[in-house]
Amino acid sequence: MNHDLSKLSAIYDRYPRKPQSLIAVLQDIQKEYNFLPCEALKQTAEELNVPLSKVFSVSTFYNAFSLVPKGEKVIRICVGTTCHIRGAKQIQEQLEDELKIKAGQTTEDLQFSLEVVACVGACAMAPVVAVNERYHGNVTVGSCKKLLKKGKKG
Amino acid sequence: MKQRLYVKPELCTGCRTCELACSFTNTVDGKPRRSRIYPLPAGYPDMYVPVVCLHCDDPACAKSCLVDAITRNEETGGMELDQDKCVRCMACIAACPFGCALLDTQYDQVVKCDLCGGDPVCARFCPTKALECRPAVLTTRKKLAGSSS
Amino acid sequence: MRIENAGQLEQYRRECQARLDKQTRRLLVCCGPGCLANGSQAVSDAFKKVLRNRKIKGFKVEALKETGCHGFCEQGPLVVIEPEGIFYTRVKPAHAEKILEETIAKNKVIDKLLFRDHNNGQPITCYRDIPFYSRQQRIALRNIGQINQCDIDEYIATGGYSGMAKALTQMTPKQVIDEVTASGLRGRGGGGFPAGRKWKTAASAEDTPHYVICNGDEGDPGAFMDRAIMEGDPHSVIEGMIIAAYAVGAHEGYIYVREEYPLAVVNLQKAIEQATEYGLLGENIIGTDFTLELNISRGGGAFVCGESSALMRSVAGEVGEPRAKYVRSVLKGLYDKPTVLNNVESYACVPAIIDKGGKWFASIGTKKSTGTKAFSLVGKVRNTGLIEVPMGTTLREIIYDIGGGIQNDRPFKAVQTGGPSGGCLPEAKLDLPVDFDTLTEAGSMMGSGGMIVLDDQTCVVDLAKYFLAFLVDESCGKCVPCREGLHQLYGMAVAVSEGRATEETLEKMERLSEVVAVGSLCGLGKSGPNPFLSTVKYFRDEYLAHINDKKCPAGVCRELIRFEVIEDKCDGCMACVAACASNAITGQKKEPHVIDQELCNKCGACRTVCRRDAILVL
Amino acid sequence: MISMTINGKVVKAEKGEMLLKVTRREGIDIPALCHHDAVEPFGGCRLCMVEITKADWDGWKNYVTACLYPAEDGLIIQTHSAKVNELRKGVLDLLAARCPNSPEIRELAAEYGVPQTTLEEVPDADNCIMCGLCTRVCERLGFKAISTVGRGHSKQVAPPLNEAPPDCVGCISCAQVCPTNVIPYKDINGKRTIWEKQFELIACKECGKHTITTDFADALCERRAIPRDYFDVCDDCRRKELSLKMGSIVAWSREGTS
Repeated sequence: MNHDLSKLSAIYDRYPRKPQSLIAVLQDIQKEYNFLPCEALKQTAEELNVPLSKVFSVSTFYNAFSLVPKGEKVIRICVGTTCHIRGAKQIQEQLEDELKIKAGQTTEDLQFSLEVVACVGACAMAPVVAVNERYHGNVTVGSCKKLLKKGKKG
Repeated sequence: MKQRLYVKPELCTGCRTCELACSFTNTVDGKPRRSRIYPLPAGYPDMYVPVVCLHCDDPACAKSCLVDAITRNEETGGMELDQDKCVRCMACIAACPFGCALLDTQYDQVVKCDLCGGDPVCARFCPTKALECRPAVLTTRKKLAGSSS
Repeated sequence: MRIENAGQLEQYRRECQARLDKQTRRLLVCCGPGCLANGSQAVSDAFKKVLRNRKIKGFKVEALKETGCHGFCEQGPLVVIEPEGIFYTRVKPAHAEKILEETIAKNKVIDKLLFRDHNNGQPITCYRDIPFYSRQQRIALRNIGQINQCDIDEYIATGGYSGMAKALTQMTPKQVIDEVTASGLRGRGGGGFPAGRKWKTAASAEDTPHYVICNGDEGDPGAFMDRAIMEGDPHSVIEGMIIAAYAVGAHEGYIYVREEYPLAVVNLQKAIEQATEYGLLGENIIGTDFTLELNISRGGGAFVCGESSALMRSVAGEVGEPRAKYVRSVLKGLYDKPTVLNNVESYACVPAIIDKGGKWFASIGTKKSTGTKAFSLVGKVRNTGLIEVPMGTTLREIIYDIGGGIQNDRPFKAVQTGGPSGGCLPEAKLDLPVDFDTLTEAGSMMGSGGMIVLDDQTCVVDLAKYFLAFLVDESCGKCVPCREGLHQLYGMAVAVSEGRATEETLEKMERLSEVVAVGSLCGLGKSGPNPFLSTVKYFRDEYLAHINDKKCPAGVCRELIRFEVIEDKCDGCMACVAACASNAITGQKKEPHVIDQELCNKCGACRTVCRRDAILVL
Repeated sequence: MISMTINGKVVKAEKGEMLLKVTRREGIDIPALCHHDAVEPFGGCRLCMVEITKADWDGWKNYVTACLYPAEDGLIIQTHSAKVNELRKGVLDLLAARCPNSPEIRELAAEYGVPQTTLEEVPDADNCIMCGLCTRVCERLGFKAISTVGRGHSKQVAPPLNEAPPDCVGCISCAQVCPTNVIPYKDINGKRTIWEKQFELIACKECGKHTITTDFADALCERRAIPRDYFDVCDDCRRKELSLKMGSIVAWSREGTS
């Protein structure tokens, strides 16, 4: 797959070109492209003077990075302890059912990615579902259908 | 005191005592093939050269060792291989211009002469004194240059 | 504007205070994570819209403030009107106009938006009178919910940066350390190591440079105190870090923020910029020769990075694997240099300690655990939210007096503290005072401050399984006991929950837990078996019910339960029919429904939606 | 010099040297699978755990990995106490479940009383125990061609992007140091294959014997300033060459003197 890598140099310019900047640079690439393209990893290794193996190691260690393209809308189901005991599992199953993908996967049309996240820190409103950066609290099986409908519209 | 192993091929009879002594001292099973010293025919009738590590001043083995497992023992002057540090990349074997870093195929280990810690058994057992270990005489190029002027 | 000396700071403070005092009425909209999830942004926008179109007498748009978490998340979105402290709960955008017209303009309290006492149903006007608030004492959370989270002037107006000014201009680094030592402040991240001692070691380390790091990688699921502080009062963290850096001679610092908290990054970044502009950060802070540069380091989403050595590796752009602790990170930390690492809440306490003195702080709390501690009180408790209480407050006071007891008046079962490293404490332990040592002795730990209340519908086996799954996912994989051991423990917990285990499994789990607890390299593994060990200690019967009777008493473990409709109770409302994702429930309106056991996947959705309690779990 | 007590015997050691080094010097056999002297101690396999205490610790004991614990004056160390053996047994049980087919692990586990794992065997397991020695040695050698990938239970060792590693020179040190011999490589017809990358082996100019890879030799020449022609001839032929050269010198000097 070919990707427009022209935006990379602007990202590198934001940080000192040192190995220490690796995680920050990868985060920005992830944000820009919704995933880490292979070519970008190779270029990052060169720009920051980090061995490619280390770039790969770091980009697979942290949850924040994905080596496959993510959907336009990332639905993150909080499965923190509070959400868990308040029924996050049901919400997860419901969403998996509706989107016909499992958590961690992306719909074929690249519209939605479904993820579980350990805790988003809004436990008082459990269970919580975040669509991109917007949080929705006290989600029920019924209300997550609505959520998806809203998401599909835009 | 830095030791040097002096080899005098003209005294060597090819009796292979050195090889046996080395094997018995440095390997568990004492097989001669495990020796770090090899008396080889020198291309003339009845002439042999016990080939053994020269502990070079600028050793290629140590240079080629990327984990620095081969270092000089400052007391004996011998180049010693730290078996626990060796990762068996075989670079030293390939790099030594005299072929004196060896592969022990039985134990899959790299081995080389370490001057037996300053008193090499090969020299001790050599019946003809073709091998002799004594303190090194310093004859560096600088010194030679100094004495000639 | 640059503040050149301490006197100028004081003068500027008076100006800020005067400006605040002019706002006779202040309207605070809580924009903490809980309220945001309930739509408080829309509420705030609605206020702005009304104010754009209309003039409200005696009220300026500057007096409308978006604040950090006010605490009582359960009742959000919250709107507070100061100085009276009028407390409106569950505010909707549509209420904005009415609040402005009635309360602000005419001083009329809107009755139906007020909080009502659980016991007598009486409305309470001022939040300070609500038990949830009146029982608390706030130090680390002192400003949160009270000031605009992004305005340095308001922070200064409430006394901000005076602790720093005092430290930098009137105290030597040694005096600062002595003050912190005298306060008895212990690490709020869960470790409980005395901060003063840590600083002293770092300060005396000869190797240079020294670093300060703030651990904002709040990874415990069910905890959000640090998030609230970083978002709602970022300057308090920065001020604490400046004081720490001055004490230990550091000129460079990092704030490591969890990637799931984007707003915290934004607010901290803004705060750093503001402070630098004012000369309170950067070169020659308030005209002294002390310099400190602070950077934000965003985490990559790895729980293990809450462990100090892993965090430092992550700051350096590497894989966050912890390393063995024989070299203390305070001596060889970031880039192998002396490093002071403290948690967000610890730093937030420091300015208050310098300002009011270590003795004052030490007078709060217990002898060995001084001061206050913030908790996120969540789970099946009625009043969920963010609280701060003096150390030594009992669990019962927290859960029943502040928390208002259990939701829907169900029976209390246990309280989970300390996140995945902690454990569950049963009712018999409710009168334990909450401090570092008591909870550890009881088999749990205080941890960073997550407090999750469980009722009888929570299965402890399921909970242990949940935490083990979490840890298996988050283990870095460096050492064998953690990587393999937790995986095995998880497998056995699953077996228990599915009724495939024997009593021998339980013994095997206990033996393996010992290997993992003693053998693991870092805290994640060492404390990993705690959720299992504490539940099996206090709720062994429940485990045995799964094993011997093949029953899940709490009705959670799917393999062991069955749902049925109680015909007499069912009024045929169709709610469960709609909720059932696997179409296992059939029935007509106003007639009892039936669950097809073949189709039922036992998710329990029907039970959640049923208003008549007509779904029976067997 | 400091003195410690190991298994009841007083032992001298340098302050700060790791306990594993001291015990090995004393000839005490402590298993350690993730340790290699060429790289920094790691503390991953946890098998070298020992029990430590001090006279003034009021009977409190700690369990630490010998590879990573520095020698201190007055330490009292037990390398094979009942509890230590029990912990080691537990770890080996875990490893035996992870790598049920590894002869090295089975042998060691059996030694500690685990002839067969008591736990659930990991399905489709290979023999990798994830000690990371290969990646650490590769880093130490300066090639940094391979690394660990992922984390937790699914962590693996792999070349970047799961492609032939661009920085690999085919020195096979990774395979050589692997405690469970799990990294495959092949030397066939003068070609070496490892990590699915193919390398040319240098053939001796004299006898054709294969030595190291051309890439490795090039790297050594570049980094350590070794003349490239040092690698042209194999060690056997070099020795022969040396003996003949010396022989001719002796012969020449004989002629000269006679």
